[in-house]
Amino acid sequence: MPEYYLALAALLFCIGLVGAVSRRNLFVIYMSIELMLNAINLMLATFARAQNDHGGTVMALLLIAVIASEAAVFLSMIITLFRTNRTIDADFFTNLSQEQNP
Amino acid sequence: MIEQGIFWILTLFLVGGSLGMITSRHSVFASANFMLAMIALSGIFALLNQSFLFLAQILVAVGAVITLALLVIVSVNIHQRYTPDEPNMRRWLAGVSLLVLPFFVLLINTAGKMPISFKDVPAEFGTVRGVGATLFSDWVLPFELVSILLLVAMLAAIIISRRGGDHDA
Amino acid sequence: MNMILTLIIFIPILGALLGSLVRASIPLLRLLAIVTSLFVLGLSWILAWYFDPHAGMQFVHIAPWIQNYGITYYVGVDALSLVLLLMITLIMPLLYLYMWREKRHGYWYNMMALQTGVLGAVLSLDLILFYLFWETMLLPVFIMIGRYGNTDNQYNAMRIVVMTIFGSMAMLFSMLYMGYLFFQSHGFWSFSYNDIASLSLDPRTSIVVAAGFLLAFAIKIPLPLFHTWMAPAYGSSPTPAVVILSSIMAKLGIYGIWRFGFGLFESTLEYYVTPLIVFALIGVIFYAIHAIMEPNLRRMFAYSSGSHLSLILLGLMLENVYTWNGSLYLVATHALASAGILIMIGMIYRRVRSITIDDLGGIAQVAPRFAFFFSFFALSIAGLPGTGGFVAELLIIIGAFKYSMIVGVFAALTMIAAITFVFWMLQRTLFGAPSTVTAGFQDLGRIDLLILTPLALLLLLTGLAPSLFTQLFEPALLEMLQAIGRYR
Amino acid sequence: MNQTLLLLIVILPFASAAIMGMAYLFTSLRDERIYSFIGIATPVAVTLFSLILGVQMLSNDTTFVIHSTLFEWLHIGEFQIAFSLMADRLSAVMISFVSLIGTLIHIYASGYMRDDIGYGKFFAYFNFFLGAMLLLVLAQNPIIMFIGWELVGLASYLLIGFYHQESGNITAANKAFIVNRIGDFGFVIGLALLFLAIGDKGFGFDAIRAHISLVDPGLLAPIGILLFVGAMGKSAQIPLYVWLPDAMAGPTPVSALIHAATMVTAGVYMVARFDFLYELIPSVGLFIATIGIASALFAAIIACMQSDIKKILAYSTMSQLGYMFVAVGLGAYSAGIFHVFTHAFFKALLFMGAGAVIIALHHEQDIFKMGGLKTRLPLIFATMLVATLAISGIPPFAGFFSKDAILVHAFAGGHIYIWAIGVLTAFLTAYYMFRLFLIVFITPAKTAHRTTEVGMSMKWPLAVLATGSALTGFLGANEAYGGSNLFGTFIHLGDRVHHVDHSTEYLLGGLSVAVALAGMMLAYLRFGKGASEPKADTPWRALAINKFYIDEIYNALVVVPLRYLSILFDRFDTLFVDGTINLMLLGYRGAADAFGTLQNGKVRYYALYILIGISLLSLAMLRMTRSPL
Repeated sequence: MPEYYLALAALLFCIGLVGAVSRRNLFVIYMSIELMLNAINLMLATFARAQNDHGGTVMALLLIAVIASEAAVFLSMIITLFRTNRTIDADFFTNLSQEQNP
Repeated sequence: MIEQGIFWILTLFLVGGSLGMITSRHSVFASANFMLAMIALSGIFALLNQSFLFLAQILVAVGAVITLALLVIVSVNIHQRYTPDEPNMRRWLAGVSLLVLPFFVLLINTAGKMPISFKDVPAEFGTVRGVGATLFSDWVLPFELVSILLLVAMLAAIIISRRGGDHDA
Repeated sequence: MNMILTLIIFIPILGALLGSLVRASIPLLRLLAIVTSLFVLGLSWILAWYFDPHAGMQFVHIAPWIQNYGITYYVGVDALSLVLLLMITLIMPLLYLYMWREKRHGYWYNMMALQTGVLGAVLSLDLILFYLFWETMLLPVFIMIGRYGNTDNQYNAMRIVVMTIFGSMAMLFSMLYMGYLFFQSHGFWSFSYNDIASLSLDPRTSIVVAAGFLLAFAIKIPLPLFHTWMAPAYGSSPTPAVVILSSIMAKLGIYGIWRFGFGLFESTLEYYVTPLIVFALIGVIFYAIHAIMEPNLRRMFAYSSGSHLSLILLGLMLENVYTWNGSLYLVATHALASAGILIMIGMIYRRVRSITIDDLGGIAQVAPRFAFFFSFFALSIAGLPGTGGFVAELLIIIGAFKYSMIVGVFAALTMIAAITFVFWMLQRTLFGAPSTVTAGFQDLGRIDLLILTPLALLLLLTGLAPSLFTQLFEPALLEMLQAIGRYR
Repeated sequence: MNQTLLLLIVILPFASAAIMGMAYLFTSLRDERIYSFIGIATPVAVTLFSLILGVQMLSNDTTFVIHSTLFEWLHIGEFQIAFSLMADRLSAVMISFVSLIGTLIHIYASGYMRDDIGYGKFFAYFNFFLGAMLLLVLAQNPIIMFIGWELVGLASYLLIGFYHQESGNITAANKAFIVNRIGDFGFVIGLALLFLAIGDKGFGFDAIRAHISLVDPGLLAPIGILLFVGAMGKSAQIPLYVWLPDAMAGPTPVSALIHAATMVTAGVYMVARFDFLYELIPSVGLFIATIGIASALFAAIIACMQSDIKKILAYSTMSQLGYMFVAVGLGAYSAGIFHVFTHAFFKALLFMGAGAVIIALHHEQDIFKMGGLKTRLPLIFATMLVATLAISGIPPFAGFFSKDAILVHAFAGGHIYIWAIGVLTAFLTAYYMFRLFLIVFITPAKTAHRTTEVGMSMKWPLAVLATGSALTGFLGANEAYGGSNLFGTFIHLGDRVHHVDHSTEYLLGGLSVAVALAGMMLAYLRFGKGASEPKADTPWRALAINKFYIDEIYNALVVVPLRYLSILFDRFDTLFVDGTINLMLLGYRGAADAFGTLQNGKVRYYALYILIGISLLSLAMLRMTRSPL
């Protein structure tokens, strides 16, 4: 039975990965990352259940806190980026590129 | 048996919601789908006897985070013209999925080989009391650190969103 | 007394540091450079005075440096490095005098750093230390060419650095590998010259390792096919850098083969002797012919110095007492002559802003003193008797005949090789009617004479009484040859 | 005392050259009197010293040699060369007449060069040349000799290019130096081989003489030939003669001193110096004699068709040098040196006379623009007549005795062909010399021209030399002519002796005089009444006028290919060597561009690259976990 949960977690993680890599909408990217983190949470919970150990649960709890802080920072960044550039297209922000650097 | 049935139903929602999230073009639809998935996930936690986690997930992930996200979506007033039209979205999704496939297979393989199984657990398991006991005995320092992290994240959120305002000034 | 070498190496860079700390003005910087270089010159003469030609490595100073890997600060001087040391310390003050009116601070700092680099490379006996100085001397040259040079300077600076670093990387790998082999056989690390020399390598490894060293030195010299950085770099360097390139750094390539090639791989080197002799012979002729039609004076003397360095290498590779002495003597005398001629080419450029031969002509009429010195240096490059170059070439030719008849005939071609372009060049530069460019050519001033007279006198002295100089190194070279079984 | 004199003989000219050179370069001193005083005092002193030495030679026996070592020049292994000088009878004779004629020419030059801007420079060069020549002659070992040998070449370069504003003069100077250097190339190889053979026993001439028998006989011939190659360059023999005619670009005293009287005879001297070596290899001697006689004939033919007074004399010099090489090649060393000796007088005289004519006619050198100068320059006419008779071999002038000695020796040695060509050349010599003489002095001029008076300082050296040309022959006259070959006895070289009875000698002498007279007659018949420039109307004549196109051939075979080769090498560099490097560079740059476009700044692409990595890693891990199955 636990392997189903683990497989589910793996599936969620991979969906999140696909979403984070292939989408350009910053919101969707954000949520994909959330999804990946939650997949980890699921794994932790499964292991805690299988081992009868609260450590995993606690870690998952802490991870939820991390997710929350990540959400705060990410969302505020989206707000800022949107305010300055009027877009939430990830491909619009190309400051890392070698050509466009002033 | 019922457990298994619930598991499959929740899985259906969870996977469906996730897929819907990454495939929907509009931010609001995406977050609605995501909310669905998160609720399903908290159900899965409940299935795993993690009642505290279930609560936390509902409260934080669904209640706080997604609401926050929706709030942001609404507050920045994302109109269709501001969201990218992503003409090659399907192609990208398909291609990236193909790339992810080996990794997924690897994960499934590993998961299948895990030498673990569910046994009966004490009634304490996963309850607020049980988890709290562990949290405040063995995990105090991480817990405090996470609180600092939250504080820092809050400050960061405030500063970033404030600074952005006069960026183009 | 054993600090003397350390002083010699580091005083120039200390001068530069002092200058940068007090943000020295140009006159102060000039004073610093000249005083430090004269001080170093004095020290090196003291050194030469106390130097015993029969005693091998002297004035040795060892201090631990990076102990984990057995890297030491290890300097010493023997006859071989003494010759180079004296030559460098003599040329440097003259270059500073040449730079008298130079207004750019970086110029002075770079030259002082360069002096430390070349002196360190000559004197260091730890492989890693040598490598360090070997690269240290490249950096200022890179900056000098790139920053203060002309015509395509940045491209050419890049070119010289990339090509020489390509070689020195190979050398570094060889060095590290040898250190590692030493570690394997002895259980502790050491990169000191003596330790590495005591290492007995199996022939196969040794051939490969030696190749790394030889590649670095072949590019530095440069041998034909490794030479295309040379003419462009000479063409676009400022004069002091080009003097150092030709008179000092190229000679360090020879020195490297002498010190490390023969010191570390004397038995392996025999696999390389024949190809290197062929390369050297080709070089002597190839560069000389190449120089004939070269329109730019500085580039012409780049090829000329390539030809001479090939001859020096030839002498080195023939491994007998005449050629070795001839080669070492040629190292010194060619350094003097080429320093003289390149400085004078710099003077031409200063005066008329052109060193294209077609623009010049008739200098002898408007500036007889200039013409006198210029033709003197040009003729000493051509190996005229009465200058040191003749003695050295004679020795190399005799030694080459001792080695084999064919090599001898080719080596003797050097008698003709240089004059083919030198005389035609003199004709078009100094003689004939003055062109519009050279009509107002100023004759040598007091500082110019101060720079050129020591060089000219010394060249004359090396030609008239060579034994005065050869006695410094002849016994040591005999001993080295005996050690590798090439004498008696 | 003697040693100091010996040293002074060499050092004084160099010192005065240095002093005058420095004074000329670095001070504004331009007073001609000072330069001419120093410039003339030095050779006078040197002449005195060498005469003192010569007198001592006379009063001592033949083995009397003065040695003087200055310092150890070089000591490398067995290569031990002392900077030392040696005067034996041969070198004493050489320095005596070199310095004597040098003195005369210095005096002459002090007049000739008057009002020239480079007066001081000229005397500095001149003294430098004298010092180098004396060093060459007095050297105790071949290496020091070679130094002198090269330094006279340098002096010659400097003096030919004296008027350096004319690019053509410099071309001539370059040609002289380079051709000489090609000869020296052979010379050095010869020296190196000689040293490697016996140098470890010492490398002074006496040491070489003592040990020459130790040299592998197979090696002797190459050494002999290679040393002679050096002489070919210096003494302008086929094929390295091309520089000599062009060298006439220098001032006339230069031509007289360097390119007629002294420097060009250095090759002959060198062969005589190595007489012990050439004695062992008669075949090489024959080779030398052949080259010599060929040069003699060749030059004489060209001289017949030239119109530049100095060029004619230059070719005649080459021709006479050919005779000298015939002598030393066939083992008649003293006869060869004797011809050097007499030739120095009359050829210097000819050149100085020509120079005086040129000065008198305001730098006119074409003989066909001269004429009828007999009355206007009587002294020059008289002295030139003496010299012309001497070179043509008319007794009792000097040239007859020396040339006859050579021809008799060749005949007696059984080398009939060489003798026959020698006689033919003698005929041509008389012809072209009288052609010159007649056209310049006798034949009435077509155009009238003003002449200027020639100064005293230029006149009386001519008189002294004329006396010498007339009388010195008797020094070497042998028994047949009532003498006792004083010169040959004194100089005491290892001659090959062929006995010739007096009747044969009279016959041969008479024949050559007859031939010479015939040449003179022919010249008179053709040019006595009127002269016109030779025209290249037949192919043969064109060939001779154009000097057999040798310069052009050398140019096409050596100079032009070298230049093209140089350009070719440059192309090779840029195309092949740099091309290879640039190709590598192109590869790098292409790769960099490719990777650069990947770096587009879009985050999800970067994530994609990571993902590709993850994917590949996963595939690899999957393979690894499966492979054991």
